[in-house]
Amino acid sequence: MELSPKEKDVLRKPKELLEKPKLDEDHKPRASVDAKKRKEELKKIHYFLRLTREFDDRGRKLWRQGRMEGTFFSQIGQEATTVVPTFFTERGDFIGPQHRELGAIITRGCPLELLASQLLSRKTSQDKGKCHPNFWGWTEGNFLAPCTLMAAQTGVAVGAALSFKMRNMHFIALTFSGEGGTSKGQWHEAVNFAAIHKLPVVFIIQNNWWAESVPLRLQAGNEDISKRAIGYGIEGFRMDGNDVPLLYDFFSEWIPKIRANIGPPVIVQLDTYRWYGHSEIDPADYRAKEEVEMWKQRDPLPNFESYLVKEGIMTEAEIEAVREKALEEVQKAYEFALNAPEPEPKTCLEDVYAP
Amino acid sequence: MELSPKEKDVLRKPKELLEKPKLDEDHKPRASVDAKKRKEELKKIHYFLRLTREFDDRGRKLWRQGRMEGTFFSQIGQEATTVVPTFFTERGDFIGPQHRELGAIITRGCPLELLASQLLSRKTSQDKGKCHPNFWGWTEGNFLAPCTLMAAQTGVAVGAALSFKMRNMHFIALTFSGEGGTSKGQWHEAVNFAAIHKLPVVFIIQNNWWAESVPLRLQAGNEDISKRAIGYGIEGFRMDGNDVPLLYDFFSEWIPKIRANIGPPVIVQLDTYRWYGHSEIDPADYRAKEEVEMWKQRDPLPNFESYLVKEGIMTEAEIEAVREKALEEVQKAYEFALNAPEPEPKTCLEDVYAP
Amino acid sequence: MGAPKTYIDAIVEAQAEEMRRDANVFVLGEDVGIYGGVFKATKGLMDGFGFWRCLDTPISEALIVDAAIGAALMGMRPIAEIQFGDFIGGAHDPICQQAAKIHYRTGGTWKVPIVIRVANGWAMGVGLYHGQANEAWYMHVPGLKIVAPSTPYDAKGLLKSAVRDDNPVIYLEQKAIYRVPWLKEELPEDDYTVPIGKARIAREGKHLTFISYGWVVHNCLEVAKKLEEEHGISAEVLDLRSILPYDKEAIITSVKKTSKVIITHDAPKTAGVGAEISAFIAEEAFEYLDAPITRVCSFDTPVPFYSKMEKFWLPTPEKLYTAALKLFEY
Amino acid sequence: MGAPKTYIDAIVEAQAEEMRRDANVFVLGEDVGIYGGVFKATKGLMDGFGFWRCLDTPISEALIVDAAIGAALMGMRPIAEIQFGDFIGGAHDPICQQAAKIHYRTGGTWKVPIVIRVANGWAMGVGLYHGQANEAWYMHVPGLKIVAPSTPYDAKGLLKSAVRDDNPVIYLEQKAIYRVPWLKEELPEDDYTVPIGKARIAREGKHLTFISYGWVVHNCLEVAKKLEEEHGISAEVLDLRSILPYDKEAIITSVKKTSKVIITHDAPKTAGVGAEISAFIAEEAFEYLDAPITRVCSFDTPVPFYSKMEKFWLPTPEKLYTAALKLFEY
Ligand SMILES: Cc1ncc(C[n+]2csc(CCOP(=O)(O)OP(=O)(O)O)c2C)c(N)n1
Ligand SMILES: Cc1ncc(C[n+]2csc(CCOP(=O)(O)OP(=O)(O)O)c2C)c(N)n1
Ligand SMILES: [Mg+2]
Ligand SMILES: [Mg+2]
Repeated sequence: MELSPKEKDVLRKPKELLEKPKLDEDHKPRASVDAKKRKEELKKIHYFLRLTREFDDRGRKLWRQGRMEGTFFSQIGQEATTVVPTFFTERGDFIGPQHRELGAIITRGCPLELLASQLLSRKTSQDKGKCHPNFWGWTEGNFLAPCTLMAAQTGVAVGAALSFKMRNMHFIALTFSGEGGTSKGQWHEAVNFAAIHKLPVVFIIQNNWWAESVPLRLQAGNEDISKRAIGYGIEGFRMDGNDVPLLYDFFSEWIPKIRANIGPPVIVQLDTYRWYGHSEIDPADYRAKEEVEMWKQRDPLPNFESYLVKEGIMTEAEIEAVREKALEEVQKAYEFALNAPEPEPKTCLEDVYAP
Repeated sequence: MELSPKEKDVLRKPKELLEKPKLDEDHKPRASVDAKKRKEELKKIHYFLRLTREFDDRGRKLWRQGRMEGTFFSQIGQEATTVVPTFFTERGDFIGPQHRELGAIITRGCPLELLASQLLSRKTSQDKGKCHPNFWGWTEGNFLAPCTLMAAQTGVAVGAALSFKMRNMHFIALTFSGEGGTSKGQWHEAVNFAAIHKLPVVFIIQNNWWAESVPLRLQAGNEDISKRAIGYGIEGFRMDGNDVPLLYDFFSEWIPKIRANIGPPVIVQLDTYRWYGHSEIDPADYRAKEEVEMWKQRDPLPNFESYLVKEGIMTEAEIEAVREKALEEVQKAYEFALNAPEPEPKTCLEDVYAP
Repeated sequence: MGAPKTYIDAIVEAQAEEMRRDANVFVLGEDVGIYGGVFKATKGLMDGFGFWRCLDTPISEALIVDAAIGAALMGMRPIAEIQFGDFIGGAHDPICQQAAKIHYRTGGTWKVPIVIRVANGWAMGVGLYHGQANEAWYMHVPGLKIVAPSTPYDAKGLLKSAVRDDNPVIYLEQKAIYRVPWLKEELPEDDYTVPIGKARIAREGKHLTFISYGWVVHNCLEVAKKLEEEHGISAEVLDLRSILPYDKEAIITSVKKTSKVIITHDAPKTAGVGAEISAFIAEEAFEYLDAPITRVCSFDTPVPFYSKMEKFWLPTPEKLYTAALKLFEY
Repeated sequence: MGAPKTYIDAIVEAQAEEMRRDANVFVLGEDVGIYGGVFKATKGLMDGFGFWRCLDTPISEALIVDAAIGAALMGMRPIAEIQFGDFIGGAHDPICQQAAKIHYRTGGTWKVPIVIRVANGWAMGVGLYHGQANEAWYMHVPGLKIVAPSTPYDAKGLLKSAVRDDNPVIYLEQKAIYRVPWLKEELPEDDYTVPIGKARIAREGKHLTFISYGWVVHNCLEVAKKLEEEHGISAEVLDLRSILPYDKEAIITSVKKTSKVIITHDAPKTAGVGAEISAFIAEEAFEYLDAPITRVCSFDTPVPFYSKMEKFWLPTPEKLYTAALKLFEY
C-alpha cells in the first residue's frame, strides 16, 4: 500500500511560491501618524529587530557548542511579526506569547541578561532554572512565560482584557499563536468570548506555514485563518508579516484605536517563515529547499534596511552602527549569563505555592 | 452597585421579533427531486413530526405525574430541525446528537418502546437504567447516545466521517449541537478537521436562541454562527428551522450530494425555538412572554399542515388520521414501558468493559 | 447570628461578602447571571454587583478558567463556576497546566488567586454526567489547593479563605446537601474564615476513625451514632475539609488514638482520594495500625442513574456500618 | 529472531504488523505522517500504508481522540498518538467522558477499540511541559485500560494486545528508554502478545519487593543488583506492566513472600499510581506486612528543567537504595 502519486504530490511538492499578500483594499491603513514620528519609530523598531536577530543567532551558536541544556527554538526570519505589534504596547498591557516570540519580549524591554540567563539555566533568570531555556517570561513587563501548550495563552490574554474592560482601563492584551495553535479548541473559546464582549485583544497569528512538520494545508480548512473573524463578528486581516513598514502602518493605527475604545478585538494573520528547524534538533527536511530559499530572500531585515536608506531615514553607516551596538549588547548579556551562578538543585522545591 | 439601566436593557428586553430568515439567494436549492416523490416524502416527514410531538408531549405529562426519575428535556417546537435532516440519512450513516434530538432518533426508526423504556428507566431500554431518561441512543441505527457534554459528539461524528472517506464509503455523518454547544473548543477542532479533509459531515446547529438561561447574544460573537464556515473554507447556511418545505428542499438536495461526493462538510444553522424550559424543572422566566408567544405562532407543525392542505398533498381528514395513529403508537409504547420490568440494581456493575 | 442557613445560603453569602469587601472579586460562569446559577449559588449577585461582576459566559469551560487566570494576573480575584463537576474536563489544561504552574514557571513572581467553584459529586437522580466526583485528578497536581466543606459554617469560611488565598483553589460544593434542612445552622455575623489545610474532628471517638470529606461526612456521623447506640462502639469522625493539602497531623493523631481507619467518599474507589490517605497512613503511621485500612467508596463504574442502582452503587451508611463492625471485630 | 531491537523499534514494528494484519488499524496524530512522529515512533508507516492510514492531524488533541472514537464506532481500530503526555489534557473529555463511558452508556451495545499512544513521563532535559506522567488521572476512570511497558518485548506485545482489545487502552510509552542501547533485545519472529492486566516478576527476591512500571523498573533492577552484591539483600522486582487493571494477585503473592514493599514511579508522590497500589496492599494484604509501605516518587512539584534539579527531584536509584536499606532494617 504505497502512497499514490497524487498523495505524494499533495504532501511532498514544495509549497508554491507564495504571492506576496496584500492588505485588503478596504482595510488599507490610513496614515494617522505624522511623518516625523513615523521615522523615529521605524528607527527604534529597526533596533529591536536587529537585537532580536543577533540574540537569536548567538543563542543558536551556543546550543551548537553544547553550552545549553535542552533544545533551542530559533525564530530567525520571524522578527517583524513579533517586534512590530509589541512596539505599540504600553506599560499596563498584557502579552501572552506562544513559544516563538523572542522579538516580543525583547521589544517589551526585558533585560537581555535575564533572557540569556534563562537560556543557560542560571540562577539569575526569572525562573531560576525551573523552565525550558527559551520559554521566556518577564512578569515585570506583564509578559507571561509560555505555557508550552499551543494557544494556551490566548484565553489568559482574553481574561486580562476582560479585566481591563470591567475596570474601564485603557490597556490591551496582545497574544500570539502560530498558525498551528489556532487549531486548538482553546483558541476558539477565547476569540469567541472576546468577540462577544468586544474586548481589547489583538490576536496575532504568526503563520510560518509549518507546525513542526505539518503544513498549513493540513492544519486549517482555510489558509486565510483571519477569515474566521467573520464568523465571530469581528475584523480580521491578513498581511505580509515580513513587510515592516506595512506592519508599522497597520499596528500604529489599530493598537491605539483598540486601546482608546477598549476593544473590539481583531485577528491579524501575519505570513512569515522560520528559517531553521522547529528547534535545533529538527532537520526540517519536510520542507523544500526552494521554499526556504525563497523566504530567505524575503528576510524582513535587509528589506527593511533598504527601505530605511531609500527613504532617507537612516544611512548605511547608521545601520551598521546599530548592528554593532546590538552585537555588543548581546555579547554582554551572554557574557553575564555564562558567568552567572547555577541554581541550587533543591530550589526546585520552591515556588510551587504562593505564601 | 445596581445594574445600570442600559445593562438591564441589554439583558432583559425581549428578543426583538426575528425577521423570518431566508436562504441566501446564491444558495437557493434547485428542485432536483421530482414533484411526486417530494409529495410522498413530505407526507412521511409529517408523520415523523407528529410522532415526535406526541411522544414528547406525553413524556412531559408523565414527568408531571411524577412517574419518571430525573428531569425531562422537551424539544417541543424544534421538531422540524431534527426530523427533516434525519429523514435523508441512510442505513450506514452515523448520527451524533447533542441532547435535544428526539425527532432525529424517531425518524431514524428507533422503536418507540425503547425510548419510552428509557424514559422510565426500565430494563427494556438500551441502557437498562444506567443513563439519564431522555439521553437516548440506538446503536442499531448508528445513533450514539448523547454524552451530555455539549458538542461532545461533534468530533466523534467527524471520526465516523473520516472512516467513511478512508474506506471510500458513501455514508455521511449527521451531527447536532445547540447554538450553545458551538462555543465549545471541541466543536471548533471537529469542524476544522472535517473541512481540511472535506469529510462528509452535516453540522446542524439547532439555534433555539437560548442555552439554558444564556441568550445567543452572550453566546456567540456573531448571531449567524453558520458564517464560521467561511473561516473554515466550507459552505454554511442559515435558515428558518421551522419552515418544513424549505428544509425539505435544502436537505433533499444537499445530503445526497454530500453522500455522493463523500464530502465536503457543511454547517447549517436552523433557527427554531424550544417552547418550554431547558428541562421541566426550569421555569424559563428569563425569556419574555411575547417572545415565547411569537414562536408558538411559528409552530412548525400547523404551518406545515396548512401547506400540505393548500398544496393538495393531504386533506384535513388525512392529517387528523395521522395524528390519531401517532397518538396510538405513542400510547402503546408508553403502555409497554409502564408495564416493563425495572432493571436489577446490581446490573449497574455490568457493561463497564467490553469482554 | 441571623436565621439558620443552608449550605447554599452560606455559599451565596460568602461570595456577596467577599465581593463587597474587595472590588476585585467577581464571578463568571454559565448561567450565573440573571439566572443566579442552575443551583442558585449566585442568586442576586448580578443584581447586587452589576453585569460584569457576575458574568454569564458561553459554554466554554476552558475559557472560563483561562479568563479567570488572566484577570487574576492583572490583579483581580475571580471566582469561576463550573456548573457540574462532570464538565470540568474542558478546563483540564487551564487548571492543571496554567493555573497550577504559573507561580512555579515564573519563579514565584506571579500569583494566580482564583477560585474554581464546582458543583460536585453525587446527588439524587444524577447519573453518568451530573454526579461525578473527580477531585482525585486534581489532588495529583502540585500547585493546586482543593477544599470540600461539609457544613454551612465551613462552606462559608472555606470559600472566604479560598477567595483570599493567593493560589488557585478548587472549591468542591457538595450538591447533595445544598439545601437539606437538617444541616441548617446559624452563622456568625462577623467575618470569619476556616483555614485551608486543617481537618475538623466532627465527632470524637476512640475505637475507630472514619475519614471523609464533603457530604459523605454525614454518613459517617449517622453510622457513628448508630454504632455507639447499638454496640457502644465509639467512632471518631475526621472531616478532612481540605483535600490538598490534607491535614497529615490530624490524621496521624486520630490513627494513634483509634488504630483502625475507614476512609469513605462518593467517588469510585480505585485511585480515588482515599487511596492517597490510606497510602499516607500506611507509610507514616503504620506502627499504630491494628487492622487493614478500609476504603468504603462507590464501585468502579460510571455513576448509574436509576435510583435503586444509585443506592447499590454508593458508599451508603449500611455499607459503612457493616465495614465498621467488621473492622471493630478485627 | 532478527537483530536486537530497541524499545521504539518494538513500537514501530507492532504498529506495522497490526496494520498489515488488519486493514482497519490506522494511526493518527500530530507529525505522525511524513515526519514519522517527533520520536519516530511511526517511522515509515505513511510510506508503507498510505496517507490515510498514518494521518497527520492539526494541533487538536480533543479531535484526535474524538476522531479515533468515531472511526472505532464505525468498525475501525484507530491508534491515536498524543505527542507528549503533557498535552493529553486537551483530550481529557474525549478520553474520560466519551471513550471510557460509551460501552456503559449504550448498555454494552457499542465498543470503543481505540489505543491512545502517549509519549509519557520523564526523560533527560524535558522540564515542566515535556516530562509529565499523568497516568494517575486515568487510573481513576472506570472504562479505561492503561499499560506501561518497560522492555522492547513487552512494548511490542502490549501494543498488539491494546490494538486487539475492544476497550480504550492508554498505552504509555516510556520516552526515557526509547532508544537506550542496553535495553535492546531480540524479539520473536512470530506474532505474540502480552496480556493486559498481568504483572511480570522482573527479578525474584525474598526480602523485599519493589513495585513499579515503565522505565523506573530499571532503577529497581539496578538497585536490587546492588543490594544483593553489597548486602546480600534479595529484592524482588515486580513490573506491573498494566496500571488499570493492575495485577492484584501478583502483588499479593509478592507481599506474602517478602512482607516489605517499596513502590516507585516518576510521577509525583501525592495521589499517584503508587497511592492506589499501597492502599490496595494496606487493605488486602495487611496481615502479611512487616513494615510501612514505602513510596519513592518524585517530589510534589512540576517537573523542573535544569539537569541537577531533575536529579534532585526524581526517584533516583540512590534514593531507592537508601529507602530499601532502611526498610530492610526495619
Ligand atoms: C497542545 C499541544 N500539542 C502539541 C504540542 C507540540 N508542539 C510544540 S510546537 C508545535 C507546532 C506549533 O506550530 P505553530 O503553532 O504553527 O507554531 P510554530 O512552531 O510554527 O511557531 C507542536 C505540535 C504542544 N506544544 N502543545
Ligand atoms: C460541557 C458542558 N457544559 C455545560 C453543560 C450544562 N448544560 C446542559 S444543556 C446546556 C445549554 C445547552 O445549550 P444549547 O447547546 O443551545 O442547547 P439547547 O439546550 O438550547 O437545546 C448547558 C450549559 C453541559 N451539559 N456540558
Ligand atoms: Mg507555525
Ligand atoms: Mg440553545
